[in-house]
Amino acid sequence: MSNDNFPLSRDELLRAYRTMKTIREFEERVHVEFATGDLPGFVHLYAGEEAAATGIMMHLGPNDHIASTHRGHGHCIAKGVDVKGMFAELYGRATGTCRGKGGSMHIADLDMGMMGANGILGAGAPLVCGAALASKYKKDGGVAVSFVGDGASNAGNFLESLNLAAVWDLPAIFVVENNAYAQSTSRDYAVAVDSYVDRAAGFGLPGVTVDGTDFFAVHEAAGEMIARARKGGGPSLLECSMIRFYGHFEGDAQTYRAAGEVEELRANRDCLTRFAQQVAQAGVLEQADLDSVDREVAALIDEGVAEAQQAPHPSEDQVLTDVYVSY
Amino acid sequence: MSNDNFPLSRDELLRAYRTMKTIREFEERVHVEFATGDLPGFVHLYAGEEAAATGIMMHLGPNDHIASTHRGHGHCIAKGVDVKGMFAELYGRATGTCRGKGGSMHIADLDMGMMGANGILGAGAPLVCGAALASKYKKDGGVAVSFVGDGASNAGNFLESLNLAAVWDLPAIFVVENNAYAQSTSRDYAVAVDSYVDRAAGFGLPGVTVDGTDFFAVHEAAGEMIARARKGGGPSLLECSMIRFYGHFEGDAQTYRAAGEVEELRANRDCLTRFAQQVAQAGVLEQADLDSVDREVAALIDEGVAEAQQAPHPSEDQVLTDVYVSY
Amino acid sequence: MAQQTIRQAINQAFHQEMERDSTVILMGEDIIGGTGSPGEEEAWGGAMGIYKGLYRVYGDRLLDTPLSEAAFVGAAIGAATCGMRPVAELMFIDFLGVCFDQIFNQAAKFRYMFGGKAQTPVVIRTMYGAGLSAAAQHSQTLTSMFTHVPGIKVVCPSNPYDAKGLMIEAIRDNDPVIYCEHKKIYDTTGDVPEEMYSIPFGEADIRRDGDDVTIATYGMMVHRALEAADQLAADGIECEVVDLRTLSPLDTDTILESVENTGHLVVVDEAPPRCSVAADVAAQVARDGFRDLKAPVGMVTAPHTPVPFSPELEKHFVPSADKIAACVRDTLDD
Amino acid sequence: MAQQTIRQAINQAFHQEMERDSTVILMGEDIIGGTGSPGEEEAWGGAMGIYKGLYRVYGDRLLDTPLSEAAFVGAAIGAATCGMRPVAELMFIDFLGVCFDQIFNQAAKFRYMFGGKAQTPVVIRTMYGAGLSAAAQHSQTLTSMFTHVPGIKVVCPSNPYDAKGLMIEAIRDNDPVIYCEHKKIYDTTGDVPEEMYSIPFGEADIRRDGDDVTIATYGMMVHRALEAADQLAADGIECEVVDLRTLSPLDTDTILESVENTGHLVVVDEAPPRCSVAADVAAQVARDGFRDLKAPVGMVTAPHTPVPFSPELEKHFVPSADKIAACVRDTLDD
Ligand SMILES: Cc1ncc(C[n+]2csc(CCOP(=O)(O)OP(=O)(O)O)c2C)c(N)n1
Ligand SMILES: Cc1ncc(C[n+]2csc(CCOP(=O)(O)OP(=O)(O)O)c2C)c(N)n1
Ligand SMILES: [Mg+2]
Ligand SMILES: [Mg+2]
Repeated sequence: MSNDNFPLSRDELLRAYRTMKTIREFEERVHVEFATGDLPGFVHLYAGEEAAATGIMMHLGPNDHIASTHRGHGHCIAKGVDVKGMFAELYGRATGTCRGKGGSMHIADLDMGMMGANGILGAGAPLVCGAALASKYKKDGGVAVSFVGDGASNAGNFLESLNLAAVWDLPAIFVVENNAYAQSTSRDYAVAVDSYVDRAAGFGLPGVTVDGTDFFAVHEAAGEMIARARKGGGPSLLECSMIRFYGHFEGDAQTYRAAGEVEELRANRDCLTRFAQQVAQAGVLEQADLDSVDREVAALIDEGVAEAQQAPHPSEDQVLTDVYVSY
Repeated sequence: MSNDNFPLSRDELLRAYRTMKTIREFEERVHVEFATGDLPGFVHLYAGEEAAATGIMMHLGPNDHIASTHRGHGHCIAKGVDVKGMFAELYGRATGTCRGKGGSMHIADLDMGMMGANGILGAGAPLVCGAALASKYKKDGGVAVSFVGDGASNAGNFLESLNLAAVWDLPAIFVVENNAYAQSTSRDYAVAVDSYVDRAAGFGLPGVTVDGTDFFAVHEAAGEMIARARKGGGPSLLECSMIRFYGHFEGDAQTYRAAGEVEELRANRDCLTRFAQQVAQAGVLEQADLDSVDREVAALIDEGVAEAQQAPHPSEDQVLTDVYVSY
Repeated sequence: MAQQTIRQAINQAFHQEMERDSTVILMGEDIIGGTGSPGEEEAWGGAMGIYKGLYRVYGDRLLDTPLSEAAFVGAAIGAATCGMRPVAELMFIDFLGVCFDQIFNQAAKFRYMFGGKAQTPVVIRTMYGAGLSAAAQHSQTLTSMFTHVPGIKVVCPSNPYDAKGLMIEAIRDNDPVIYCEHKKIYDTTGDVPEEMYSIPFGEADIRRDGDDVTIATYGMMVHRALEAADQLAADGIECEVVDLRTLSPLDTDTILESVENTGHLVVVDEAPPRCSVAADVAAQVARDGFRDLKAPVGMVTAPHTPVPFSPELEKHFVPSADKIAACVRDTLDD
Repeated sequence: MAQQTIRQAINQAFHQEMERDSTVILMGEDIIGGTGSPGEEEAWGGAMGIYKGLYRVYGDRLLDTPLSEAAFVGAAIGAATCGMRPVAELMFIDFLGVCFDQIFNQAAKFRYMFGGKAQTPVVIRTMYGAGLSAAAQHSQTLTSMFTHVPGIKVVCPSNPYDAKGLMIEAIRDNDPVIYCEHKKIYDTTGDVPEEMYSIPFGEADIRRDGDDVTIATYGMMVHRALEAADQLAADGIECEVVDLRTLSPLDTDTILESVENTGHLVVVDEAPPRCSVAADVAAQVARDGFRDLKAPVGMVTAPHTPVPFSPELEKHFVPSADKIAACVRDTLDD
């Protein structure tokens, strides 16, 4: 990688790094706070997978939509959802993104084009078809991106959506975040096909596989797909192979993983380390640049948690509101 | 095709012809009787598609299971369901295969390994995974065959089943009966992929496409797949491209088809005509053989309809029975 | 005022709303009917011909779909959260089982889960009911499954006037609406004004006044209840027939007022009894109108069985005017 | 007699039935937990650890599945029609929307549609209920959706003794059974005999005798009802707490007999009210036990809303002992 024809500007690189680092620190902090018992509910961490959300979302603007998964924090942050609102939401507070009524598995921010994390696996894919369809009617140039894990890539609602998007020639991208496990079950067991490129081809879609821990690889592949979709070139599928640093959910002992597996992956395939190496090697960012982002992020996370912990709980009457628009 | 290395014995050929002819005459007669207004409900005819059911079912025995579609008469007859019981069922009589409680869309005969026509498209595929799984546990050498149309090949329950069958390495065959239409909608519009071989490959399954109006082509391709599955070689997918002689259901004006389309197909791609030509050319059956089968079949159909029309309706108390085994 | 069928009334509602609002789009299997096929472009106009003539005017605002209910019902829902007003057709209500998640876990819950920051103005049109020998998987009522779910509205018209007004309201409403049409009454005619009008949700209609007994029901069963009321009137028994029109929200006030006056309630539902709309109405009156009741609540429902195919059996499955009349007499005699 | 948790009681039922009957097989996501993965073979034993230790004994009679509920629930059903006795796990009852067709249109209807010539001895184990801040899509009750459907049986144990006996019965029963476990009470302990025993379906259990009011409920709410009964006993109000145990079939006789004695009924359900099991029981009593009722039926249910995430809100969503007690007092005062 040489400085001259480097694909991203300094500002973009800083933005990318800030996003990845924010996700990482958000998740590391959630991991710590969850262990205290203060955080209610089920929490699934995106730590280790940051390059995928970031590399893709760098190409998206407010007109573009995404639908996320149960493991949604990274997608939210990369799509621009307010981090403090997210912390407050995780704590179930009235100041949360969803006023404490959704929680980790349901953070959404439609104003930012974020259609929601989702507790039902694969359920975001049809919704993304709808967002892409709306963009087609509105001619607003929007694209919509659906995320699923390797596990959810076997769900009927996802599979039907691949076909529908192709039939309607929608500006939709289907991202498979393949982290090798669905809960404790191995991807190699549960997904009958070796390559997601073949699964995509089964629905007439172009498919590409990239190393999801390499921000630049994701960024490039996603950029092509999104640009094509924006120009009316139709849907496609992107597989990002990636690494889950923590358990399936907080509390998972992970005895199904090989001894030392996580340590080895953290040591050798950390997308943040890799990014730092890449930009250093290319001489496009200095360590000082990264350090200053790190400080910013650390401050934001500290504030976010502190404010969330102080924030009021929703009042009892909130149980009954927001069921219908009309009453 | 030469007589010597002809793939089927004379008895088998007669059986194949009898099956195809029975299906054809059954459907032609249902078409006529439906027009009188005497036949209740929705009826979907298999006329024109006989070679597929027959070519496949020739390989199956009583230990083998099938799950059919809304267009199920042909599958039933080829799997050995009693034709008279079927007529009585279509008339809703107490002597019907399902005592008049199921009707055309729900004829089943578990004793014959026929798990039912189905009003829900794609719903037979998971059931067939279950039948194949049961055979695996019972080690009875059974295979199970799921039928879907081109339309239903886009249904989530079908797509999930392809993956599940591959993951569990089931003795299951998925037959796509591609008759170019789902109701009025063209296969070319609704199925995003050009070849079902690619769709199969998307789930790690071997797939083959054959001309479903050519009994011998179907018979050969299905034979290989079924033999492989029986030997533990796992699932596969067979696409039969075929012809629907009548409307989607009885009553469909079919104005979505090209002018003259059906006439041309009936003239040039009738699987029964083709079979007769093939066996004549190979000198393996005489016209007299076919004529005598025709007479047998005609008699059976006449009797079947006459008996059904005379058969008693179920008694009122039958509304309440058969809901549970235990009460 | 022109006489129209329910089929025509719904078609007119679509014409008028699509003309008025360009965000209204329609999708479903064969609703154009013939996409990609070599013959006539708008060959079907829907399995029941509801959409006939719309494609000619509104072109690509109608979409035929693959046989993928989860995907296209979900797409309608997704598009609704992005500013469109889609009407998706679930051809038979019986097919809810392949796409229910999108309806009850997604559309129904977005607004709540997202803290009031979403609206999902989607309409899902669907066909329910027995009477055509369509057998167990194409004849169900299933209205209670939707009514149970907070966040969705459930509409069930019994006549052309209501069908048009409720469809226009459904399209304009900002919440997800399930619009259920009984397959036996598409050709029922009635007066339908040419102009646009809408009927608010949650307002039952008293289809017949009476002081002796309240019959609460909806959809096709309204006709059976009115027949029963005619029979009973001959014997001097005056039934008040309440057409619920929307099952969620439910106009409990009208039901309770009527029972206050009559002292007797018979609920009628084509669904099997357990956890049905009939049970729901009965329970609400047993809780909120108990002191007005002079006799046990009467319930006329289908039996706790699937729908049989045989027309002879189906006749006994579907509540008849005779059964309703008998239940009314029992209630009054009790 | 050994003290066991519900988790252990179900596990023991599986051990004993798998040992007794080689056609019993178990399937679901991560029920072995770790298939194909490099680490421990039986790492999870199900999301709630219910299956722990079974794989070691029964090997390939347990199957991890891909994330494809329609396919594997359907496969369990298909296998059941072919002579197996599969128990499939639907991890959360909330997921019914992606596989409901296989349950309510296939399994439930086979016997009827096929003229009595099929049997489908499948058990679908699933987890329901709020209380863990699992939010709107992982906390529902949804028991009414299954109870509405003719052809399936619905079981809902409240304690370890019942959990074991009802699971053994469910496996042996020749009809499709939905077995619903409340996620908050897996660690509730109670006496569970080591030997095999089964509890017939359709027999409610009177968990506490009382002459003043009948409280009918099921599952986790039985515990809340018993708490309420304790509170009320301090004021001399004696509640009869009826644990329904199975929702379909329902033991209406026991409910009606109890109401005959008490003259008052309060139904309690963690689900929202519309078309709920609570409404169903209330309606049946309003029809068949009306003359015994001295006051309006009381209903304590969740509100007509999705389940909120915030623990503070969730606390108000789930019916509490206080609310039940208040409703009992209102009923007695009415
Ligand atoms: C329809 C549905 N089935 C099952 C689950 C339970 N579940 C939650 S996460 C998960 C595994 C998901 O694996 P994958 O899609 O690979 O995503 P990952 O957790 O690895 O990011 C399962 C089975 C669910 N939430 N929804
Ligand atoms: C889940 C479901 N969706 C829709 C339908 C309505 N429907 C019945 S047949 C049919 C078209 C089927 O086309 P195809 O699968 O190609 O079979 P064919 O009729 O051509 O044999 C449709 C949409 C249904 N019965 N089930
Ligand atoms: Mg994964
Ligand atoms: Mg077809």
